[in-house]
Amino acid sequence: MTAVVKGTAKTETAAPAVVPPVDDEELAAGRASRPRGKRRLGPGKPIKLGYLIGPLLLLGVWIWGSAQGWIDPRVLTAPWTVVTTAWDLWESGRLGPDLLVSARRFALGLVFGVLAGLVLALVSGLSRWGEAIVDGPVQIKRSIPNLALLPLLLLWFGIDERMKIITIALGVLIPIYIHTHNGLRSIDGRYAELAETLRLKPAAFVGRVVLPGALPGFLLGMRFAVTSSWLSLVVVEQVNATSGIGYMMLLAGTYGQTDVIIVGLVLYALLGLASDTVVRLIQRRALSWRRTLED
Amino acid sequence: MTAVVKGTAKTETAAPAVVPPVDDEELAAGRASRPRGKRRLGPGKPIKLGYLIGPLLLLGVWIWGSAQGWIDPRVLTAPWTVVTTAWDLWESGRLGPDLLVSARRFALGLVFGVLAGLVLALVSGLSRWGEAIVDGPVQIKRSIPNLALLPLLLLWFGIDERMKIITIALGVLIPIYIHTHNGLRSIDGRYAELAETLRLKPAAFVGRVVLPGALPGFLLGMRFAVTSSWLSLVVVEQVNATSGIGYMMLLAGTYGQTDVIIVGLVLYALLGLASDTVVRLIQRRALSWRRTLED
Amino acid sequence: MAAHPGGLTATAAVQIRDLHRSFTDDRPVLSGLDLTIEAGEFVALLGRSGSGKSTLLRALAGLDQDASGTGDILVPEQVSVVFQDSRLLPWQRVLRNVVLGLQGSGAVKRGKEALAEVGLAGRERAWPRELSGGEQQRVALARSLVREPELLLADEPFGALDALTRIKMHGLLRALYERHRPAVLLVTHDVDEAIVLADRVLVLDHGVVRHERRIDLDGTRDPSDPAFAAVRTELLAALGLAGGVEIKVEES
Amino acid sequence: MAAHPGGLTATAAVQIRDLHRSFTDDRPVLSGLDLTIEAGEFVALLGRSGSGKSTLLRALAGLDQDASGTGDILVPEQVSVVFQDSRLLPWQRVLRNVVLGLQGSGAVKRGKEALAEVGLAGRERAWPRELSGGEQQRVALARSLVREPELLLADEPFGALDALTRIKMHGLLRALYERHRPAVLLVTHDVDEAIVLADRVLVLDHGVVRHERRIDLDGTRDPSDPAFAAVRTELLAALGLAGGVEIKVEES
Amino acid sequence: SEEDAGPLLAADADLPTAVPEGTRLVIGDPSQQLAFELSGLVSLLTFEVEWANISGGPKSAEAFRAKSLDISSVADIPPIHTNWTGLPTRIVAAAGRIDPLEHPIYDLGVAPGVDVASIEDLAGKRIAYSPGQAQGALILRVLDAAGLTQDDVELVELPSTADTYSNALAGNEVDVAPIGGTQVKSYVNKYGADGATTIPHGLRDDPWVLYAPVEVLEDADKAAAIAEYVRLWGAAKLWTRANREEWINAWYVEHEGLSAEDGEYLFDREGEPDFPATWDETIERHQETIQIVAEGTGNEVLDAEDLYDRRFEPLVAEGIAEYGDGGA
Ligand SMILES: Nc1ncnc2c1ncn2[C@@H]1O[C@H](COP(=O)(O)OP(=O)(O)OP(=O)(O)O)[C@@H](O)[C@H]1O
Ligand SMILES: Nc1ncnc2c1ncn2[C@@H]1O[C@H](COP(=O)(O)OP(=O)(O)OP(=O)(O)O)[C@@H](O)[C@H]1O
Ligand SMILES: [Mg+2]
Ligand SMILES: [Mg+2]
Repeated sequence: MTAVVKGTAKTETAAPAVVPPVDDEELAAGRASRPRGKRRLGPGKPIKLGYLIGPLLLLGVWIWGSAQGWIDPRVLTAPWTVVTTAWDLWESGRLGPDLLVSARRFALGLVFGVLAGLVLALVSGLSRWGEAIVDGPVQIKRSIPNLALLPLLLLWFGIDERMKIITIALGVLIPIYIHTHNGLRSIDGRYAELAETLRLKPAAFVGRVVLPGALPGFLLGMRFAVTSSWLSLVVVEQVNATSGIGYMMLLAGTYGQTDVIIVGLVLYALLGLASDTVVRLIQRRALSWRRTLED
Repeated sequence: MTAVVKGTAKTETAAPAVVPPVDDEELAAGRASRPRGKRRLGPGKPIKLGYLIGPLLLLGVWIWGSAQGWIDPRVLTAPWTVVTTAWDLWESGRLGPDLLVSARRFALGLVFGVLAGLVLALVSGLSRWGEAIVDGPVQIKRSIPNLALLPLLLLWFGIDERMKIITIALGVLIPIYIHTHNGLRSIDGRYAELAETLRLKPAAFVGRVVLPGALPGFLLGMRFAVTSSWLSLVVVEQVNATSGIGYMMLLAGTYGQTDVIIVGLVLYALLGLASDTVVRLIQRRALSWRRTLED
Repeated sequence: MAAHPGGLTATAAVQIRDLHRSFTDDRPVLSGLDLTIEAGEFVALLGRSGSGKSTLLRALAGLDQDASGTGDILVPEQVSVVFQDSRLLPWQRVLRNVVLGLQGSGAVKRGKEALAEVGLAGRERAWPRELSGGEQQRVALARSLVREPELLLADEPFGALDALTRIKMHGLLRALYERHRPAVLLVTHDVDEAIVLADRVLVLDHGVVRHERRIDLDGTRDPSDPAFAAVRTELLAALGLAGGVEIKVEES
Repeated sequence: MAAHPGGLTATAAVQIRDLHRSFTDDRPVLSGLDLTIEAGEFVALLGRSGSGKSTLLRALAGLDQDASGTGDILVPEQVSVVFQDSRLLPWQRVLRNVVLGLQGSGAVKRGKEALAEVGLAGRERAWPRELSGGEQQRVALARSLVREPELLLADEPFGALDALTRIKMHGLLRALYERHRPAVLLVTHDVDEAIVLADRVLVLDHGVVRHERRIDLDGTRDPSDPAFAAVRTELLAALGLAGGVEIKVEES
Repeated sequence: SEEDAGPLLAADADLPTAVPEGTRLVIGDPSQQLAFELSGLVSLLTFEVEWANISGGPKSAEAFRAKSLDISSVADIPPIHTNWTGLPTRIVAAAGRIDPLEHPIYDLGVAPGVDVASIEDLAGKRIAYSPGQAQGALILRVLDAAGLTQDDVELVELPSTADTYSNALAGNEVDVAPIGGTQVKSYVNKYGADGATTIPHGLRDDPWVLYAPVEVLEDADKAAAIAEYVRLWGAAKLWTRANREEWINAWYVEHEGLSAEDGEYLFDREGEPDFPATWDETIERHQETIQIVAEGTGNEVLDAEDLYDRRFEPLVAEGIAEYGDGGA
């Protein structure tokens, strides 16, 4: 592994031009030579910790703008104020329990929603009759503003915890259903043919062909499901809640506590980013059988 | 084309069993025989107008429940009341212009949002640096409740039409971005290799490989985008609006005019279903090169 | 046993009468094809590229949803197919692909054995995309080796293999054939392969079986044997190649 | 012209020195391979399934992102590749696949001509999935026919073709070769094909070029010619097939 | 809420005095919940009480419709709307503030650089308006008092959520907006330097009521329970005034998460409560409000008398007489 990796391109007209040696990092990693230089098309190699750049940039602008004074702190609280406010909230024991309560609602809603969405997607994806019955109502549910549904949900499920979790689950169900259904129906027909000639049992067909084939779709749905689950809190915690970050923001809103609202927004951003990142990690693991533009 | 299509299965133990002839419809259509009977796996053939069954079922339950009296009309207005209310609203000139105004906002927001989402997805999908910068902020935007963003949007874009369309576009951008980005990154790496060896120009790479390859993802995103665009109306038409269906529902909500709310919900359901159906038709057309479980 | 309407009898493993298939209106792919394969018979199918061999196999496997057509087809219940593309599930590792749909505790063991037989011992946990073209084809072959069909449909199962590996795979296929005696319909472009393996060789052309040749050579079937060469010449001629390399242009 | 570090000179179209490639730690695929292809030389590459032929081609095409390795590679700027899988874009119709990346008004015309040459006139607007296996392979061939590379890498481009079609395609490939005189590296499993087409035949084995044979037969290259048969026997032996059909088991 | 209904009670029948065992009442009155608990008055309630953290017009109306709530505490606008929209409700307790003009709930915020010193200056100005909410009704009444019509000003419809109004004022999107509570203080604190001001609107905006759906009041058991609650309602409120520090700390700081200063500010701004011994005057003023709101929204004019269930009229005073501000 000591040979020098070198690439040289010869063109028709000119004398052979020596392409600069690939960079040291590649050499050290023992990567293959690329005779024609770097890969030109596609996104190329991931930047280490690149996903942090955008958020950090935003944060930078916020910090810098606040320090420079051209972000009006009365509108967008300065980051340091947000940090101290968050710390105060935490110290006074308001943030911690609120977060816990919300996290519980998030988790329960997510679990039930994902399960329901998966089952519905399978029913509707694998049977035309299932589709005829399930698909329309799901599309209707998703066309209707959540806020407007709240009165009906109140009516059916009361004003307590059950209603909150059901509402979250109903929100989560939508992306899971749509993506899984779409992913399932997008599976290459040749694999269904294969399953047919192997005379797979329906269970094996679902387990070996349908679910893994729909997995990319399902996981994309999960990315929407997790954020949807957090966002639903804003709606459900308006109703008869005495804790939770949605409630915290609602309360701060009525008293005009801009800094607390911004703390809430930052919290949402962090929770959303974190959940999304978790799903994307799972995505990368679970879909390692693929070689795509990503790799 | 007169021969009888017949399928017969022979098993190891029993005498050959005659599989019943395929049904007349298939014969008439000149379909191929299926020696082993119907296709067992996958969803099978589409049911004609099947997509209407679910919504009609819902409608039936609603009508029947209201007639039977076990749906409280104060909670869920009876369908006939909804129809008369809708007619009254139309007659009094409240519904028609409202719809038009909303439709215009919907369309403008959709167009700008889709364009922005596509451009961002390409930038972020095709360059790691683009991704580093664009992806995080988009994820943050999507983790933050729209309602909580409203004050900031007010501040940045004022309270007039521009702010409404920008807000809608920001909502539409999200699913378009995520789906296109995901679709793009899911393109089989072998096609990128092909493009590389053919020394495709970046523009041709985007036009011939990336965009068509990401099209299934983009179109799924469109399905979310259209509903998102309608739903955003509920939020934006709270601000300085004197017309629009979101405004109509908001007003009805604060006044507790259940029947108007239900008219709004039905309208949303219809608009959502219709937009979704349009996208799905386009989907079917544009993706005719695929053979999937759907076919 | 009574004859079925349309004239089919059930004494053979495969019976096809007057099979028509077309994808577009103007160009029928199969037009009035008749074919009978006796139980336990090994038939090889030759034919120009695009002549409809895969279409015929798909019809036998009950997969021709895309095509319109008519005809009577009778096939056994247990059919196993080796597709022209190896058609491995990309999300299942190699071993899982081989034992797909098999039940019982012995399945994994049998799958490993089959993989070893096709020369892929130790690759059980590889993803399909990590295999070379020929290796993928051998996995597909292994998948059919672990089954006991009454009818084996194999669509160019050795196309991507080198000469030596190909001969080894011939041996495996013959062994499978000797074990369970399924009816076999093997599509191949290699005339020698067809002669070495099959009891009967068919040439598909313009939608019907244009030429048929029973192979009644003795046990060894040595390509250098003049009788073998004669059969080869005959079949090559039926494929449009008089003499072996001369090109007889036969445009449509 | 000065020699490059590592001993490469630029007089040849392709130069490879001491190329190592491996996917997993334990099993190197290429281990110290040296290869020179002169400009305008036609080289055929034989080798067992899984011996690393495609890996070598991918290295030459600059596509081996997956593999780790070392070595010096020198290739021309204009390289054209026919992949082992035909690799047609499923969302582009056949003609578009052929002219992919070509510019100018003549592209479509040239594409149609190339399609006609490979026997697919009239199928310009078909989707790739509507083609038979051999037809797809011919589209991939047509795609390389419309280009003018300095180096053509072809990975079993005729594997799915029948004998007659294959001979026609040989003619097309030779014609392309005569026209632009690219360097050609053709992977094939058909020894006769290698002898008929190539100036030099290489056998890849255990990661290096194990055997090399310059084909100095006269113009016609008739397989029935004893000199041809001698070369064939030599190459088959190099592939592990002594005598032609006897199996020399050579397990790893 | 939904469970076995008690015996039917006619609207003019006397209120039952005893609450039968097992009666359950869902009360949406968050701050009073705390007052009841801290003052110990909660131990005097003989029925099973379930507190719901629901307040304000729209939310309580929704919960009423869903039969998830029995009684709720709101300003004087929501009962009007519920009766307009087919959800008959009755007011069972009414409160105001002593010296209401000095202790308004809302002030009119004036954007920096806008010249509005009194409500007469509103002509031609852009005013934030949230239809259906108390702030919206207030604007209609203010215009009426200033002798202006909706055509003399530009009403900008905006939801009054969070600090939208402060922001809209600061961003000069509107000239005038009603802001209440801590927002008054923070608005002037934040933007006073830029010229932001507030002016009093000069109207009474202090009416505060308990209201319940007629359906609930027809349930004799629940009506009895409501009577019991109403009876202690005023006393609980008075307890909060008498225990300033404890209340500020428990409610504003602990429960609502405000700073102690903000709590004190709000406590003092609220002023002392007034529980009118008779509702005549209250109903009269309510009638005026109905008039104006009906005009502004195009609804029929209700008879305010019909909105009140006067059987409950004497109860608050009775409770105060018995317990004063000392709790239980
Ligand atoms: N889905 C389809 N739509 C339209 N035409 C099709 C379709 N499938 C196959 N064909 C056409 O039918 C003909 C027969 O195809 P088939 O795959 O049976 O050929 P084949 O004999 O297997 O050829 P090969 O040896 O190249 O695999 C071809 O011309 C092909 O283009
Ligand atoms: N991505 C990969 N990951 C792991 N192993 C791989 C990968 N690609 C190829 N290999 C292995 O490298 C070896 C060489 O593969 P290659 O495709 O070069 O073979 P080949 O000579 O082209 O064979 P064939 O004639 O069957 O196409 C094979 O054993 C294969 O399994
Ligand atoms: Mg075929
Ligand atoms: Mg290969």
